[in-house]
This record gives sequence, structure tokens and C-alpha cells, in this order.
Amino acid sequence: MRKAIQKNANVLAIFAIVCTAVVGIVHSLTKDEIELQKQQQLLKTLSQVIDPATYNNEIINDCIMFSQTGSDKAAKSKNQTPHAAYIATYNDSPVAMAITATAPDGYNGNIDIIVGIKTSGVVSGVRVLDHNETPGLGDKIELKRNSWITTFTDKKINGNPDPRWKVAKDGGMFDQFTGATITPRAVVKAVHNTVAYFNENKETLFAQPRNCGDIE
Amino acid sequence: MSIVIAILVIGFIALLFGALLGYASIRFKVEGDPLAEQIDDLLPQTQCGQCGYPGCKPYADAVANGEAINKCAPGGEETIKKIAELMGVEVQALDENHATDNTPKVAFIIEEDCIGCTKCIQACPVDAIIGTTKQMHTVIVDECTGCDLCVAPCPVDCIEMRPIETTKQSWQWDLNSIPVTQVD
Amino acid sequence: MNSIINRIDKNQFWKFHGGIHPPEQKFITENKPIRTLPLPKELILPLQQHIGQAGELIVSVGDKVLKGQVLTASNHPMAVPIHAPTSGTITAIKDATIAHPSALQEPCLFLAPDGNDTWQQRNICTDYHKLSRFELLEKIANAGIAGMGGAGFPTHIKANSSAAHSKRIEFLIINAAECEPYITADDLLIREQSPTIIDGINILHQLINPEYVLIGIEDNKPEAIKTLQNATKDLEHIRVCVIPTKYPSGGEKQLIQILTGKEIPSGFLPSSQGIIMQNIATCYAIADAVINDIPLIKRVTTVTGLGLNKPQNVWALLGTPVNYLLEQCEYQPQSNKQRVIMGGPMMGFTLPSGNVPVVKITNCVLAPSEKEIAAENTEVECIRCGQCADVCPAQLLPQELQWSAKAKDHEQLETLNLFDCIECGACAYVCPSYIPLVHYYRIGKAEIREQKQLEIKAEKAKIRFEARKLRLERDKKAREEKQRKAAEARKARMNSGTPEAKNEMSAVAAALARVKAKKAQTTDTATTTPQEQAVEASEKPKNPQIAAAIARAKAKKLANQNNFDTENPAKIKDKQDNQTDNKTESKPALEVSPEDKKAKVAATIAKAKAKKLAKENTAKETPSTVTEESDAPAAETVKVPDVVETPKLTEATVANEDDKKAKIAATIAKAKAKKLAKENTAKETPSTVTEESDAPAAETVKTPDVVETPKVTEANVKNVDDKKAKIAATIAKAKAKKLAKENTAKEVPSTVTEESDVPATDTSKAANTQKVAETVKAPEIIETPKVTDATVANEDDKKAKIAQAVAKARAKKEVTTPTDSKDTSKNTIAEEKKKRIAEAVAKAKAKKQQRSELT
Amino acid sequence: MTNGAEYKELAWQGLWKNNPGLVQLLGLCPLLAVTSTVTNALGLGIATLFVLICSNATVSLVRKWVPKEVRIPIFVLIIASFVTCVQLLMNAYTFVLYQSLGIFLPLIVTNCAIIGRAEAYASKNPVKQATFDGLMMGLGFLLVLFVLGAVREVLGQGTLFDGAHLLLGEWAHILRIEVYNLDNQFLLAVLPPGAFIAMGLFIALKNFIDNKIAESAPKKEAKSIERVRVNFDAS
Amino acid sequence: MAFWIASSPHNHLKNKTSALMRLVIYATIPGILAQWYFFGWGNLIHISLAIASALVAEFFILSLREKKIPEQIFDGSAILTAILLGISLPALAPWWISILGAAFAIIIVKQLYGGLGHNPFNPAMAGYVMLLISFPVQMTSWQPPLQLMAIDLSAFDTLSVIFTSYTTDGYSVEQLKRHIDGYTMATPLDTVKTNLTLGLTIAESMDSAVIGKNFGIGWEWVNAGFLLGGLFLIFKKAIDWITPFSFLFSLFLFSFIAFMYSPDSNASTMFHWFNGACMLGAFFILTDPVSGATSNKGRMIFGALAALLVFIIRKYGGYPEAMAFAVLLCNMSAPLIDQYTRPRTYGHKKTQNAQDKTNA
Repeated sequence: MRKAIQKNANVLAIFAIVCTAVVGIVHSLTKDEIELQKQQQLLKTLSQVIDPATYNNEIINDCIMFSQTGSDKAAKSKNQTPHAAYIATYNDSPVAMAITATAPDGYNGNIDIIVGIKTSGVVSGVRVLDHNETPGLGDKIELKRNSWITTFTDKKINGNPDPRWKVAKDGGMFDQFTGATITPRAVVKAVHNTVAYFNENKETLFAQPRNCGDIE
Repeated sequence: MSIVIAILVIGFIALLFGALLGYASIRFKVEGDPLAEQIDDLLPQTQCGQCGYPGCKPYADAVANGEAINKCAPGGEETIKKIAELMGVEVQALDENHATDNTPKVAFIIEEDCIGCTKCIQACPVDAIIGTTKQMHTVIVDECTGCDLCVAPCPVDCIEMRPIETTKQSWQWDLNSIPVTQVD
Repeated sequence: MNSIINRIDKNQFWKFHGGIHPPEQKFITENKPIRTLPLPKELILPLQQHIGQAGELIVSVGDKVLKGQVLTASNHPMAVPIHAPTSGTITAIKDATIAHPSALQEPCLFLAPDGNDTWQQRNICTDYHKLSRFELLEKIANAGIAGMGGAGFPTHIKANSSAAHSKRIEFLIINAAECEPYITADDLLIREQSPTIIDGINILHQLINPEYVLIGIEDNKPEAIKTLQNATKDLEHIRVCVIPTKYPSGGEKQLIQILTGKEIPSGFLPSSQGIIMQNIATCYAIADAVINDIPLIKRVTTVTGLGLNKPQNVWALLGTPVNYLLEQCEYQPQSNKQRVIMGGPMMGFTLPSGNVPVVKITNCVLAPSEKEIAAENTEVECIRCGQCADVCPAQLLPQELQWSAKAKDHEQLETLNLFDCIECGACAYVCPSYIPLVHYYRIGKAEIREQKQLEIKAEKAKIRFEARKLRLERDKKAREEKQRKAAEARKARMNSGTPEAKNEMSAVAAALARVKAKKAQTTDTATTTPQEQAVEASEKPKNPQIAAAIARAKAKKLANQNNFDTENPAKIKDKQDNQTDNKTESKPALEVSPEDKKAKVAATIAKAKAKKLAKENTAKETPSTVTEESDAPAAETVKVPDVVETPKLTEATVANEDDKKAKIAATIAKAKAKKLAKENTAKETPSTVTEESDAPAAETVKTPDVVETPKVTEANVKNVDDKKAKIAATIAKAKAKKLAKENTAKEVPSTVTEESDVPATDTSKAANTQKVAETVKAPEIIETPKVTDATVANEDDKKAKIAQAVAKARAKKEVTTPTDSKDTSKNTIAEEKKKRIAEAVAKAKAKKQQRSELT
Repeated sequence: MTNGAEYKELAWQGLWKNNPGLVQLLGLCPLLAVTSTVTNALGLGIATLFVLICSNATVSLVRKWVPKEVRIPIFVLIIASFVTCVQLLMNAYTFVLYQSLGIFLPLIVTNCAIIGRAEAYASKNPVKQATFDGLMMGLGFLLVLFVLGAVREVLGQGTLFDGAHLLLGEWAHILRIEVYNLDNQFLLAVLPPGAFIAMGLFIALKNFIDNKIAESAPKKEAKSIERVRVNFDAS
Repeated sequence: MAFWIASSPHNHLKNKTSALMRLVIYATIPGILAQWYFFGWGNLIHISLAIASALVAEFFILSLREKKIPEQIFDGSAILTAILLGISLPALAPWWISILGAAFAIIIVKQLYGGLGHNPFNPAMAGYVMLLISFPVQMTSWQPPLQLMAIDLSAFDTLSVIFTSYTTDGYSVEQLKRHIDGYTMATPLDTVKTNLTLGLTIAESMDSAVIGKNFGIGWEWVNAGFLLGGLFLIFKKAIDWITPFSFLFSLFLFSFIAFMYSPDSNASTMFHWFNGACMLGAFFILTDPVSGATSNKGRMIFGALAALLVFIIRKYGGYPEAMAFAVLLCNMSAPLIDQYTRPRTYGHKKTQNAQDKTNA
């Protein structure tokens, strides 16, 4: 019995060690490449919401973490988790900020978005980072499927809340796309809240230390 | 560094579980193979040897050890289905090499011809033939499994397999088989 | 119980689940009096007309019988006799289509009426109150009465079932519901014969002694109700219960539920709940039998349907072909899809031809027009509408049953309680998809029953196979041991160097030489024969019989091949065939009640006693020595008279323990009866038999049934044990052989044990149990019934089976014996024999070889 | 059996007769979940193929040293290692596809097709055959993924090889075929239920073809077999 | 003479499946008439399209399966499925919606499972659900009641919309859906649901133009029509009364409790009864014997479960109407319900029966 136990234990341990070692080696080999890919991906997204020509800093590194404390109750509770924001500067003077946010009331849960806002409070671009909306219906918020998301560009809010920032069905200026109301409504609300928050806390945000090199 | 730690941790866990498995393999060893018994229960027990094994039990043992399940001709599809279900394998068609006409039959000794050689008695796997040397033999119909093993050994060809007659009790309500007699 | 009676008195009844209201159609016949028909030209009497077993035939072709004369003997409680419905001649005994849905052929008596209608001697009983319980039961049993409502259960057993339960019978229910459409037979019978019916009910009352008698009758028979109410108004214990019309309120369980609110648990008889039900027509038959000594030879049958010009109720003699009834009622077939139904439209079955006779359960013959009952409707898929479940009186789920039945999922069928289906047909009646539900259930039931039989058989085969393997191993070991010992001994002796040893050595050498020489010789005589076979053959000629057999086999084959029968053996064979044919006509059919598995009584060895008679005809020999032998054991074994209720043994609840005993008893009973029959026909003085049956009667005074007692006691002695039975078989065999030898070679028989080398038996124990076995065997040895191999499978009664086989073997033996002797006389020269054997074997071998080459 | 015939049989088994997707119905979870486009299907299929070949080869190599008590943990370890490697590699070199395959990539570890082959074949056969078996089984699986993906993509969004560049590099943009243009996607085809239905139809089609082949195949002559006599030595 | 052999019973009630189906088809007439009166020709066109394609699909599969075509194709089941589907579709949905739906219902849902009697799901509802999840846009193109429409819609216009998505005058479906005041119209259930998410109360929603004086212009009468047809079927014993009763009663109960609890966020009981496909579902779909429960107790549970699901989905689900989903979910649970509501067989004790079940 002792022999059997010993043999099994040893064989299994050897295999485990070898396998882990292999994985470890591959991991160390690919680590840098993966990091690079991630940054490129992020940069690509950022460049979509803020025109890369307008800034000249390493935007990925100029990143802050903050907790949004907006007016909307539901959004507040769900946005307590810190979000990242990327600050674009031109020769060290701030030009715009890309803020990640979460629309909690999507049709199928959270919609993660990133909103680019110029210092003037004008939206420079919005993109959806992640969502679980119904394919063919709610997923039109993706640029790949529909250009609807670009309607935010160059919009700004007047007052908080701004009654125009609603979908057409609710009497606002954003058209909902056919068949779905809930998803655009959620996105509109989230963008609105983010912009409103930005307007109110512009100074503090820009003044925050650039403390998050790594985004997860 | 973290990789080394990972390797050590995994290695240790593996050692532990390997030991555990080694212990369990001895401590909880199952003796015998009840599967063969279960298969044997499904076989028709004709002991006819058509499967290539001397009797139903040996075939059951063989099936439990991976022999094809489709070799029992007297059991037919019904038996194959049951074995397949028991063993969790797919139902196969009856092996063509073993497929025979499997309508139930019983042996019948044409008594005028029997010389009492007892060869059939020795061939019968279930002792369903009685008689003694140099006396006529006869088949106990209810014990006969219809395996036809007694047919070949008979030196005078006095044994034939006859289909079992339908009675009121064994009638299967096949209305189509009723001859509608044309009576003036 | 009083609450039940209170409710009944208030005309409040319970309801059973479901039920339907098919168009009644009773108006067609309900206002026409029962007509008595002229005698038909021929009567066909199936030997079995009830549930249970057929009686033993006691008449033969050509016999003249009187009206009411008993034609079959009931040796068994479940066997009910049949009687001649009129006087006439037995013209034939052969297989004919019976009144059963399968339209199978079973043995029937054909009776040509002489037109005189002469009664046999009758004993009119003026006061049945004076008769004892036993006498009443005996009268009922002897009158051949079986339930006339449709099931055909032997009435005397049912009437006696109170004895089987310690429980007192609370209710005797008389079923006059007659819920099937069209049928008015009971209705008319009540109206015309109510006094007799009341007598019948009173007789049952006297027998069963219930607390109340309830007559259940549907409210669509106002006149019959009035008649019954008038007839019973002075009888305190009888209640006439008028129940609402609904099919199938005439079902046993349903009527019980309507009247008493009780449910009979599945698998139990009503008597277990203190209830017994009898059909009203049965009551009439009972009264007729007990008072007027008229056995059950006629019944009221409704011949109806719009396919007839004169539908009416008739008094039909049992055995009247349906054709004759239809003719009398002016049948006009309307299409080629015309059906004629025996029984009602809901539960009756169609007949394949008009030659089917009226039997004890035939309450209706229905010849509907196309308008009434459409020929055929195509079945479409079930849409699970659930109407079938709504109407099912057994609260089953017909549609689920149907799926499982189609899928042959037997396990699920049993889970869904398929066997509680009473096959009333209500589900199929309402099914909008026209699915023949009941038909599927019947197939399902039949398959499950067969499957179970097969399983039992497989289990048995397995045990036997294992046992055989063990035995062979043991034998082999023993043999090896013996050889080893012998070899050792020989070696020891040889090595001792004595002159004996030398002698022995030379003897061995000589033997070897002899064998060689012999081999050489045989290869000369039959060059084609392989050695082994030849050696065997050369050893055989000592027995002339075998030589003859092989020769005959060969001759027969030749005859078959060349199509000529000039050779003597072929003729003999033909002759035997003829005799066999004649006798198989009298094959009594076997019926085993399906519900009554426990009491499945084996038995009924013989289908015909062909060979026995044949023997007498040809050889005119009586094995007197055997008869003598039989007396002793019969007398010896009467010492166990503790089974007093002999005739009731077969009842389900009683017989389970004594199963085997009963079976054996029945077997022996058959044998005895046959012997009697034989002696009657052979016109011999049956002295030994009388002795035999008298002796036990004297000793077992307490036993009511004289004839059956010895059988039971013998059964007890038999001491249920397979081995003993086997030994018995061995010994029997040996005896048979002995006899054979006496007849042929006139040799002095050697001892039994010497010869009993049947491999199928455990000879090691033979010595110990020989005596017992002999006793057991004795009565059987008298008898040499021809047992054909088509006997119905009777559960696992090995003894009975072995007994059959032995008897058969012996019969054969004895038949062949005389012919053998003839053969022997012809072929006296030993050389010639040898040659013939060699030839025969060679031929067979060659033929086999040829065949194996072909395949 | 000659070597050639053996490989032929292995190929036949993997690609058709015992196809892991259509017959063994293994690895259904990724099969149904990621086949919404051909690209996804190919990505997962190739990953699975790679893991299957590697794991089969490795398992076959080490089979002599693996005690039977711990064989399953060891197989799982091997497979898991390969999957993790594949995952890391894809993450590094096909980042976007890696993201779109999402959770289903690590799920290859529990793909029964892989562990099934390791247990049923690789652990009992030499390396060459085991590797070939892995290749064929993987190809069979890939084939099913591909066809399913193609059908669903065409039905669902009217394209083929949409997003192929994610897998194959920028040049693959030219592979994209617009079969027809739909105003609306046929969502049933895109969603998992559609995958189930399509899968069922494929299996039906396969069975149909098999039946046709069986019907057209000439009946083999039944050869008689030697009956075994039971206890013939008795005498 | 030769006699005809058959198995008992020889008598028959002489009702027929196809006759049953025909009766159900007749009973849909009042509802369809109401639909026609309030919503125009759209549904009639869809019903005819669905019938045609259902028959073609049935013919195709039956000939593949080598069945008796003339008997089975006109047994009424395919036509009934098509009618129920056609009734449920939005009036202005494009033509291929009804054709695809009917073909899917017949081929996949009905015939692939073995044809009439073997389909576990109600084909019409399964087809509807397939359409709804596949083509949400087209499946929500509900047409406002005729009296609220800004544009007159003739039979020919409807036909033109269905086949070309524009009327002869060039109006699109989107335009047709607009109210006189320019609002896009939805069904009353949809309206209430949207308003609730906007924070409006039920009372405020009831002022909406589509709802009118009672529970929804047109819808209340369509439902009343199906109620009438359903009662006719019960009277003729073509359907069992238990399922609709149980369904309607339970729906009443659930919505009543919710209404009592919070009248502002829960619509009234009668609103639930007379909107959407409530009556159609209760009398024509839940009573489909093939996919429903069989025992009386089972039907009771079946109806109540459907009502619960309808109520929950209408209140909390993503879609405003819930009948189709509820029916499919109930269809799925029907075998389970049947298994646990088997009646006690005569002569068997209840406990014994329960034991059998566990063994089974």
C-alpha cells in the first residue's frame, strides 16, 4: 500500500511540476507581447473618442482612478467601484478626458462605455466597451452594427438634468433605434450622467494624481 | 519568482492528491465483476452456443470483457437492446454471422426412428431429453430451450425442430392471422 | 354495512369513475318472447367452454348418447364437464374453430341429434333445502355450470369460495345489469322464468349464507324490475337495486362499487371483501340443475342486429352453430365487410365463420348492419384529448398505456397498471382518433405474459445448465479417480511379478489385439463408415430392437425419398400414423385460468391415449403384472388423509402452498380416469381399478370426494422434490424397459437400479429413495397414455412433465414392442442385422456429410 | 492490418464515422456557443485541434509511466497546460479573436472530445497513431464547427468569413463574402437555439447519408460460424 | 360468406379528430371578425398566407415521410395552427413573417417531432416565439386601431404594406404606426409597460389614446370575441373547461393581489383579461390537448402555472406580452405535471401508486 501511495504521489507530482513549468515558461515568453496588445487595444479605443491629433502626451499613462458620485441613485450605487479616466494633454495643458462608465440599466445588465469629453464639456466621442445586449436589437450601440453611438459626438448638456438628453420616445433628442428603447435609454442616461459629473468635478479630476498605470 | 512558487505549490498539491488516490485505489477496490452476472440474466439461457461460446454464462463473461453484444441469435434484437441499455453502449444490429431464424422452437424426436443411442441426451445442455440406452428417447417440451444442439449428433436424423404451437394462452392477438374461411 | 343497506333502501347508490352511454338498441329484441328453436342437424361441443381446464373425454366416436348425458369427466376442480344437449350419435371428435377471438382450433365433439330428444334418467329433487352443502355443490359442479355472464368461471368454485376465507360473506350480488347494448337475454329470462331464478338465488343463499342478497339491475328494464320486485317482495334478505343505466355497470368491480361503495383491491377476488357475485342466468341454471337435474345444455341467447329480419331471443342448445341461429332469424348479409359478433358490441368478438357453436358464455350473437357498426375506420394519431381517461372505469390512463404498448415498454405498462384494465372498451368507444386502444392493451398483456413465461423458462434453463455442468464435472472426477485407482492397483499387481500379473498382461494384450481385429473387420464390411461409428455399430447388434429401429429409420427415409412403401417397416409406420391420427382427435384441450396462476394446476398429461389403445388393438396384451403392482402402493399410500378439502385445492388462495401436490394429484387423476375410460372402451373388467378406488375410500371416510382423495394422498407421499421425481422417472423407464424385454427376449429382468442409467437423473441417490419413488410411480405405470408434445406449458411442474415424458416413452415403447418382435422374427440372422446397422449408420453419416458440405 | 489501412481507418473514424461533433456529441458547449461566425468557429476549431494533437501525443508518450489510478488527473494536467499555453499565445498574437472567443477558450480543458480521445485511444496506442488520431478527430471537430459556423453566419447575417482578419491577419479582409444583404439579422441562427436546431439537422443529414450508403452497399455473404458444443466431453 | 374480423369494441361514438379541429376553427371566427373590424385586413391576409404555407409545408413533409397525404393534410390541425399564428402576428408584419412562421411551426415544431400528437410544444406559439426572438423589429410593428390611425388603410393598402412595406400612397410602416398626434403607437400592454419604466402610474397610463375608455381600443373586443368562441367550444365539449377556467381564475387572482398591493404599479385584473392574447391563449392555445396536461388535476395546475407565468412575464419580463412564452414553458412542464397527477387506479391505494412513481 505504501508503495502504491508513494508511486502515485511521485508520478502525479512530477507531471504537475513539469506542466506548471511549461505553462510558466510560455507565460513569461508571452507576457510582454500581451501587455503590448492590451495597450494598443486601449489606445485604439481612446483614439476613437478623443482625436489623437489634439494631444501629444502618453495618454495611457496619464490615468486616474475615481469613484463617480452622480445624482442618479441607481447609477451611484453601481458606480461606486472606481472607474478609470484618461487625460489627454497638449503640451501639459489638459484638452480632454476619456472617462469609463457603466450604464447599469441595460436590457441585459451592465453596459460599459467610455466617454470622451473635451474640457469645454462637449462630448468628443462615445464607445461601448462591453455589453450583453440582445444581438440584432440592443447591440446596435456597437459602432460595428450601427452608427447610432456617434450621435453623441459634439453634444453637450445644458443644466443638470438636461431634458433634451432623452430618447425620442421619451421626448428627447436621441432617436432610439427600431425595436429597442431600453438600451439606448440606458446609454443616453449614462453618458448624460458622466458628462454632468465631469462638468461639476472638472477641476478636481484634472488635479488628481496620475495613479493608475495599469488598468484591469 | 512567482512561477517557482506556483510550481512548488502545484507540486505539493499533486503529491498530496497522488497519495490520496493511491490510498483510495487500494482501500476501495471492488472485487469481482457483477456486470457479467447482470448480462447473464438478460440472455435467453438457451445455451445454444451460436454466439461462439459454450453456453450463456461464458458469453456474458465475454461481453463484460468487451465482446460484441450482437451475437446472441435466440435473444434477437430484444436482448441486444437490453444489454446495450445495461452497458450504456449503442444498439447494434444482430451480427449477420449469427443471425438465424429465431422463431421459438422445440426439439421433437421422431420416435419410430430413434435407436436409443443417447447422443442427443449428452448434447442437450439443459437435460431436457430423457431416455436410456437402446430405448427410445423423448423431449421434455417445457424444458427444451430450442437450441437445436441435439439435432446434429443424432446418427439417424430423427430429431427435428418444430415451432411452438400457438394456444389460446399464448395467442398474441394477431387478428390478421385468423383465416377468414369462405363458407358457402 | 347497515349504512350500505340504508342507502340502498333509499335508492342511493355510489358511482364508479367514467363510463359511457352507447345507444342501447335493446328495443330490437326486448318485446319478443324467448323462442325455442327446432333441433339443428349437428351440434358442435367444444370440450372446454369455461375458464379452467377441459374435462377428460369419456365417450368415443360412434357412441350413442342421451340428452343430458355427461360427455367429459371433471377430474379436476377447475374442470367443468359438458353434457349432451340432446340425444344422438357422436359423429366425430376433432379440432374445430372455437368460440374465442383467436379462432383457434380446439378439440370438439360433433353430435348428430337423433331427433328424439330422449332424456337420460333424471332425479328430480323436490326439496333442495334438505340437501347438504356438499351435495348442492356437487350437483352444481356435475351440471357443468360456469359463469354465464361472459367470463365462464366455474360456479361451484365461486359458490364455495366463502370457505376459502375466514371472512363471512356479507353480500351476494346477483348481476342482472346487462349493461351491453343490444343484449336482452337476461331481461327476457327474468320476465319469463322469475320463480326458477328466485329458487336459484335461494339455493345460492343456502350455500353461501350471505347477510344480504342484492340484485343489481339497470333501470332500462322496467318490466323485469317489476317482475323481480313482485317475486321478492316476501323475501326480507333480497333487495332489488335499480341502478342508473351506464356502461359498464355490469362489470363485476363496477357493480360492486355501485351497490356497496367498496373497491376490490387489485389482485384480489371480491370474496376477499366478503362479496360474491353471480350472474342471474347462472342462478337459473343452478335452480334447473339442483331441482330438475337438468345440466347446463341450453341458454338464452339474444340474436339481434339490423342484419337480421327476425331478431329475437332464443333458447339455444349449447353447440348450436351460429349459422343455424342466423338462419333461424333470417340473416341477410349486407356487405362483404359484414361482421358477426359473439357477445355484445362492446366486449364481444367477431367470428371468422358461422360454424362456431354457441357455448356456455354466449349471451348474444350480433349481426349488425353497416349503418349500426361501420366496417372499419382508419386509426389516426392520438392527440391526447384525454377523453379516454375520462371514461375509463378503472381510472387508468389509456393514452399513456397506448404509447407504452406501441413502444412495447412493458415495464411502463405494468407501472401504469395495465393488468387492471377490464377491456370494457369505453376508451376506444370515445376515442376521436379511432385508435383500437383495447386491442393494443390485449397485445401488450399477451406479450407481457409471454415475456414472463420466457423469463421463468430462462431461469430454469440456467439452473438446469449449471446443475448439469456440476454433475458432469463430478462424474468426470469420479471417473478419473476410479481409473486412477484401478490403474494403481493393476500396476501394483503387475509389478509384484506374480503369474497372475503376467496373465493379466497377456490378457490386456489379447484384448487390444481383439479390438484391432474387430476394427479391421468392420472397416471391411462397411468401408464408407468411419471407424468410430463402426465400432459403435458393431457393438450394437446384440440388441435386435435397435437394429430394427435403425433399419426402419433407413427404410422410412428410403420410402420418403423414393415414394414407395413396399417395405414392411414403412407400412407399420403408416399404420401407426393412422392410429395416432384417430386418437389425436380426442385431445382434450387445456385451459389455465390467467388470473389463477397460483392454482395453475399442471396435469392433464394426455392429449390422447392413442398408443395404449393401439397396443390393445394390435397386440391384445394386458400388462397384468403392472396392474398388480399398482395395487399395493395405492393401498399403502392412503395413510395421509389430512387434506380434507380436496376439490377446493385449486382455488387461488388455498392452493398456493400445495401447488405442486395439486398438480401431481391432477396428473395422476387424469391417468386414472383414462384408465377407467380405457377399460370401458376395451370392455374389460375393471376389477383392479375398482379395488383401488374402493380401498382409499374406505380409509378416508372424512374426505368428501371419493375419487380424488387417493390422488392427493399420493401427492403427499410424493414429497415435493425434483430429485425424487427424477428417480421415479428413471425407475419407470427401467420398468418399461423391463417390460419390453419380457415381451421380446423373454429374459428375466435384472434389478431396477442396474438398468437405470439415464443420464438425466441423479443416480447416486437412487438407492436411498428408490422405495418412495416406486410408490409414487406405481399408479402411473398402469397407464400408458400417449402424450403429444403439444401440451400446454404448465408452470414449473417438473414432476408432471417428467411423468408425461416417461409415460409417453413407455407408450411408444409398448407400441413398438409388438412390431419389433415381428421385425425380430423376420430378421433372425445376426450377420444380416449387423450389416443393416452398419448400412444405416453409414447412410446417415453420408447424408450428414453431404449436408455439411452443402452448407 | 497494414499500417496504411490503419491510418485510413483512423481518418475515417475521426472525420466521419465517429466524428466527435456529430456522432460522439462531445464538446457541445463550445460547439454551440462560438459557431455564430466562421471565424470564431475556425479559431476555436484550430485551438482545439492543436490541443488535441499535442495532448494525444503527450499522453501516448507517457502512457507507460502513468499508473492507472492517477491517469485522469495527469491527462487533465497535460491538457490544461496545453490549453493555457494556447490561450497565452492567442492572447499575445490574435488579441481580438482571443477576446471574442472569450470564456470558451479555457473551456477546451473540459472539452470531452479531448479527454475522451486521451483516455480511449492515446493512452493505449503508440505515439504516431495517437497523434494521427488527434489530428483526425480534431479535423472532424473543426469540420463540424466550420460547417455549423458557415451555415449560421450565412443565415444569420448573410456573410461568410466576416472578421477573418482577426484570425488570419489584415490580408484576410478580402476573404469576407457578402452572400446577400439582410435588413435584419435572422436572430434564431445567431442565437444558441438556432445552433441546436442546425446541429440536429446536421446529425439527421449524416444519418440519412449513412443509411443511404448502407442501403446501396451490397449485402455481405453470411459466413457460417463454428458452433460451440456445450460440454461435449460428457460420456 | 366471409366475415369481417375486428377487435372489440365494435361500437363507436363516431366523433372524429378532424371534426374536432373544424369546430375549433369555427370558434375562432368571432375573434377574427373583431380583429378585422378594429384593425383592418392585416391579420386576415396573414392568416391566409399562413394557411397556404402551412399546407405546403405539411404536404412537403408528409410526402417525405411517406404518409397518407390527403387524410393527414386536411385533418385540420395544420390549418388550425396557421390560423392561430396568423391571429397572433402584428397586422403590418411583412409577408415572409407569416410564411416563415408557419413553415417553422409545421416543419420543425410539429413534423420533426413526429407529427400530430407528438409535438411537445404548441406549434403556433413556438413559431410565434421563433419569430419574436428572430425578428423583433417586424414583430413589434403593431398597427394602431383603425380609428386612431392618421392614415386611412384600405384592404389593398394593407396588402401593399405587407408585401412592399409601403402603402400605395407611399407611407411606410413606421408612418402608419404613428398616432394622429404624431406619437408612435404600441399595444396597450406595451404602453403600460413603457409608462411604468418612465415612472408613470397605471392611472396615468390609462389616459393613453390606445387604451380608450376600457382596456384598449379594439383589443377588448377581440378578446371578447375569443371568449365567446371559447365558451362555444366548452358548450360543444370540444375543449375541456378546466384549463381556461383555471388560467383565467388564477390570472385574476394574481393580478388582483398585485393590484391590491400597489394599484399604481399594477394594472387591473380586467386589463389583464382583456388585453393581448389572453382569451385566445386561454381557450385556443392552452387547451391544445397535444401539448397540454391530460388529467383534470394536471389541467388545473397547467392553467394556474400559465397564469402565473403570464403575470410575471407581463410585469417583470422584457416583452410586454407573455402568452407565447408562458405557453411554451407550460408545454415543457406538462409531462412532469402529468407524471405527478396520475389518477389513482381502481383497486390501488394512493400510497402504493406513489411508490410506483418513484420506482418508475
